[in-house]
Amino acid sequence: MSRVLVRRLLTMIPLLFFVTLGTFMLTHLIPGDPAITVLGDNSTPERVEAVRERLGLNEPLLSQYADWISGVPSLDLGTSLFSSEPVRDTLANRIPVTLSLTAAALFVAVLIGVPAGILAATNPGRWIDRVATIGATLGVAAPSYLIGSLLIAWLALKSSIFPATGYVPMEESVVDWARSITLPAVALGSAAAAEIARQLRGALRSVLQEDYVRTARAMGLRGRIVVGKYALKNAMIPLVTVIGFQVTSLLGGTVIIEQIFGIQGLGSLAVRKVLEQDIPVVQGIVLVSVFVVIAVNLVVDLMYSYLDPKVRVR
Amino acid sequence: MSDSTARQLDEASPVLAIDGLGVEFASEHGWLRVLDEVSFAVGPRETVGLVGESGSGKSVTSLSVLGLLPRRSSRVVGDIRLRGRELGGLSTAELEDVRGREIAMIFQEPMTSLNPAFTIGDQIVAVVRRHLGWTKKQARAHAIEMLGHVGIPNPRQRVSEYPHQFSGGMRQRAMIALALSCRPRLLIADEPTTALDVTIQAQILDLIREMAEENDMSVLFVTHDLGVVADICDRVVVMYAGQVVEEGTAEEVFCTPRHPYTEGLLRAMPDVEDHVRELVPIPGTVPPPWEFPAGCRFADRCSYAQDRCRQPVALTELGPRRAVRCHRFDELDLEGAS
Amino acid sequence: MTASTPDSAVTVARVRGRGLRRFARRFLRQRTALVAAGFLLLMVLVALFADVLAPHDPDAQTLRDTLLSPLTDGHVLGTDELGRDVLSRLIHAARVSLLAAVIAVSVGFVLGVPLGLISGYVGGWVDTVLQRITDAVMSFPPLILAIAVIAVLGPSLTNAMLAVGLVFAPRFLRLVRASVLSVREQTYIEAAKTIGTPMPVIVLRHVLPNVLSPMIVQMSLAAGFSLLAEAGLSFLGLGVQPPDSSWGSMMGRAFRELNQQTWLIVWPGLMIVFTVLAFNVLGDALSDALGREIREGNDDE
Amino acid sequence: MNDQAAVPAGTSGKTPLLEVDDLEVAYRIGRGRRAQDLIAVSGVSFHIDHGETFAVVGESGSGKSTTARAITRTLPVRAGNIRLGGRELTELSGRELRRIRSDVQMVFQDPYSSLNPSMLIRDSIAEPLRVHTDLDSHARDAAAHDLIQAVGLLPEHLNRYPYEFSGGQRQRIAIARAIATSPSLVICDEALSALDVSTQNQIIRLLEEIRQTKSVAYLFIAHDLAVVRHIADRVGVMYLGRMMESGPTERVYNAPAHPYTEALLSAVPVPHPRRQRARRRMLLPGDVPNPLEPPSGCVFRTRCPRAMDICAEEVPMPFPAVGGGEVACHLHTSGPELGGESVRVLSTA
Repeated sequence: MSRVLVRRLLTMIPLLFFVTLGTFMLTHLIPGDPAITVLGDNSTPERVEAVRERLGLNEPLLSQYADWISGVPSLDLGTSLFSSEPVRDTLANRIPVTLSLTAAALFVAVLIGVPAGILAATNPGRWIDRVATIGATLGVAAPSYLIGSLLIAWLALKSSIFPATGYVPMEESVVDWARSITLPAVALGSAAAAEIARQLRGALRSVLQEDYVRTARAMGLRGRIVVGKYALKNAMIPLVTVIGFQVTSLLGGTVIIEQIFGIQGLGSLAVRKVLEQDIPVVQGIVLVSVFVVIAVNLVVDLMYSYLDPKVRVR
Repeated sequence: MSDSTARQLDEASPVLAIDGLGVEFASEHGWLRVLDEVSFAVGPRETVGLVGESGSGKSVTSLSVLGLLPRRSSRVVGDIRLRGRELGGLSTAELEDVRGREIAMIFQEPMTSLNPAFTIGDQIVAVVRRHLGWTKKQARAHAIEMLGHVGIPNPRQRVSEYPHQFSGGMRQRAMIALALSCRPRLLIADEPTTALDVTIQAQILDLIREMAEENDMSVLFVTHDLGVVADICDRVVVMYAGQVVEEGTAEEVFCTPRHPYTEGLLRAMPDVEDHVRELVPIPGTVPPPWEFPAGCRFADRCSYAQDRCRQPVALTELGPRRAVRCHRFDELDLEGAS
Repeated sequence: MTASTPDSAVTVARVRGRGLRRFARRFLRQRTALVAAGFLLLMVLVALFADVLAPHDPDAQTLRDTLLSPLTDGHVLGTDELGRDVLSRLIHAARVSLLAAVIAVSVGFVLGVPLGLISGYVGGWVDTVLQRITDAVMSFPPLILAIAVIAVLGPSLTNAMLAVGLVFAPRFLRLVRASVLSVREQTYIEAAKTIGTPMPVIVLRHVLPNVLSPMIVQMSLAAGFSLLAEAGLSFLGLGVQPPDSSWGSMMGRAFRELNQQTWLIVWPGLMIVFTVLAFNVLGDALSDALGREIREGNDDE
Repeated sequence: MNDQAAVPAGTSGKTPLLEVDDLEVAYRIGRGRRAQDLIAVSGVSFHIDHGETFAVVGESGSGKSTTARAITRTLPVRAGNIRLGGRELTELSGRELRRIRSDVQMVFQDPYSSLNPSMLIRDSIAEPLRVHTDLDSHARDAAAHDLIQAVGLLPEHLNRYPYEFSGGQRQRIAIARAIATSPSLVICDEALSALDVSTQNQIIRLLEEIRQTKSVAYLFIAHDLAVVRHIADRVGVMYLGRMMESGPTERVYNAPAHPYTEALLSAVPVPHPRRQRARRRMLLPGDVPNPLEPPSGCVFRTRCPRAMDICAEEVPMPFPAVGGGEVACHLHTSGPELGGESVRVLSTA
């Protein structure tokens, strides 16, 4: 296991390089001058020059990258173009909010998607399969913000079980946290649930057609054991893959959901900062989300080595 | 005529008696009858070869014995009796008790027939505990014993290895260990050596023969290879296009075939000891189920066919457990293997 | 000649139409796929003939008649917060939404397919570098990558779709590469090499046609996704800019009136759901029809 | 090595069509520091005369298909020589190699994947002509028309796709493609093994017919020894990348000189119950060794019932066998009581 971990960490080095380089290059792809963005169009050349100096824009590109990347390990991501607040501080209290939203959405997705996928796969062509398939097809097609809006309109505005907007941190009150997170998590997680159900159904269907499942049945093992143990373990690899992918898209989805539900997380911050063209903050947000994705992929990889004996046993 | 097959087994009741078995599959052509009036029996300690080319229905026959055909897209009629007990009317749960306990099955592809995600030992243990209700420890000891029994060296270590760590031949041995772990009365072997090299095939055939003798087990051996049949089978059932066309002892079927298709197979089969005989191909191919002729199904490819061969033809009893499905069986003088 | 019994070989196993025709028949048998294809065709027609079809001027504001419910005063789907006819606006917005999908998929295709072919066929360090870059791009959550690009280029429909196309490119690349690798292993490629067919001809005549058919499936699914992405970005105000509008931007504005008129957000929402659904159903049906083609080939005999 | 061994039996001075000499083919397994060379074929020599059928038999992992691919140069040759009509193939590249390819064609095992599913039969058959001749499309069509009839199909089949044909018919199409440029050598790589017996025989007949009308030679790669006996003039037996023995088919089958050949032949069941049950089977223990770590000396010694000390130390060199051909086995050169004289020590009984 630890050997797998070390090998994976080593292969991540080029990945981290490209990812950070890509993120860094954002600033330099920008048409026009960030200094002018900060100061507005009609400022004096001296002031522009001063700002350029402060932002380090006069240095060669490579040393700027080196400068920026050397700050990353100590979480120094530069300062906002506007507020002069360190990017780190801006992000710090928003990261937990977004992560807890993502985690809650993933929880909802797995809770609905996995049973639905199993039921559909084991009853092909029956009503339960049809319902699950139709639900999944609709779920994949329905935008989270439509679901979110409808949830707000029907459940939050017309009753008071769930608040329409806002986020209560878990440390303040677990009950209020749960109330505040339920609707956004459902809205965000429904598409992921649908995707998980679809993929699991497909994976399980194809595993159920494998020769070894026929062997298990020919040896008289009970139907539910054949499905629940023999088949499911083989379908876990594609399932884990899908769940890994879903984290990526859930994280992206927070951008819209936080906006709708008025949650002060990374997503809603990103939208504001994009409109302000506050590049250092955007860079910071991008970097944080990429790191989360990479960490999730690492976990997924480690799970492969647990699930697939071919990887585990050399 | 088919219901008399069972009656003729006078000395002992058969282990498996199949009577008037018919199978239909749902397809884009509607319900397709792929098996028609299949009847034969497997006696105690007998190895019966079920022979035919692809598309003859031999694998469908073997799968239908265990009720392993897809339930929603297939329809099965006829009787399948295991030691006098009708299997057709059993519930799924009852059928599951029979599978693996009384009838076990091994398949063609040893590469894919074992679950890649579990160790060989775990797979055997699960079956033994399921049918015999043993403790984990007992079952594991039994698994090791079985692996040793089928000639896997170092079974104590290999019991906790995964299928991908086994070679093809070893995997088929492990598959046999799994199948025989609860000492079934009947083993259905569906082309178990087709995917293996000849020297490994020889090992596996010997193993199956040995195991059958040791355990008083009957074997239904499905294959297309007449050499393998000659090697291991006491009796032969020849199938063509979803029907039994000839049945008899191996000696009878090989030396005095009564059906032109059997003769054709024998003449087409190359022989490693005999190069003088010219290989004579059977023209054409086995028709797909939606093109089965209304009359004798072999007539289109048969060099002896006459007008009356366009009429349907029934299986005729020639003696105890000797039958042929041919309009002209009593006029033809067919050539057997020499 | 008689020896090889030609008459027997002549009875071709089964002849049930030619390749494309058989594919078409199989596809047509799937009723839902037909409905989906019909719906998409309808949408294209609606987008093309929006001017003729829309009952009202989409931009005509009637401040007296704001936020009308459906079926009032000749507004079948009601009016928006500025009193504009919702149906007419939906019809015009179809243009932007569909165009957005086309742009994004094209960007993804133009970037991803050639690179995928190169990556799969050339292999070696070129492949390694391309794969690492692909890994990197795929590590960005799609919407985050899109808004990062928009942060740089500024909010506009074209920029948003460039960004979404950039999200697809590595996925297309991966898919093309994977199918190149699997096609490369096919015996007919080896057969072509044995014949002496020059490499570029092998790629063009043997590899490309067999790689592109799975791509069609992916393009249909990608079209659905880009429609969703465009709608999401426009919902946030980062996509299409006024006075143009797409279904997504209509939803964005409707969201602000949520507590007064729920219908307003439902209509464009439904358009998005149906269109994405149609693309997905179409993609699944195509993959079924193609997939079975291959599978059936293998269990003939 | 005496002079007799250097001139293989049956050549009688005339240049053979194909000469393979001391062929070695290796694959690279893994990447970077973990990389290892798998020697798939080593020290393999044989020749094929004009119009002759030479069969190479062996089990999986014997290197028989690798040998075929080395001859078509779709795999790199590490060492040795391959001469076609006296011309060295291993030194050719690019255009010259492509030209010579019209003279060596191949029919593959899997009739389902050897034809491009998205190409009309017409184009598949005409592909060699397109590459190697400057015939226009009309002339190519006419040729395809003739070719499809030559393999027992109908001209109307030219306008169909591969999936519309059965395995046997596809194999006919593949043969039509292979003989399009009138090659002097056609390599059949397990071309019969995916087919049913009756179809197999139809294809055997077709190949025989083509051999007579077009005077082509066949290199027949197969694992089915029974089929090979019926079609080959001479046969070579391979095991773990090496040629164990070769010679005229009758001699090899009636009087196998190598223990492996004997075991292999005894393992093939004959389709006759009485004869089959009377046969003595020479069972080989265990499995084929890992080709990455082949046994020292003779590669067969770990499973050989007649292995001696020397077998672990020295690689046996080809030695003329009684009745024709060669055998690579120490029994014939260093056997306990043979004193270097080659005799028939094995019998098929």
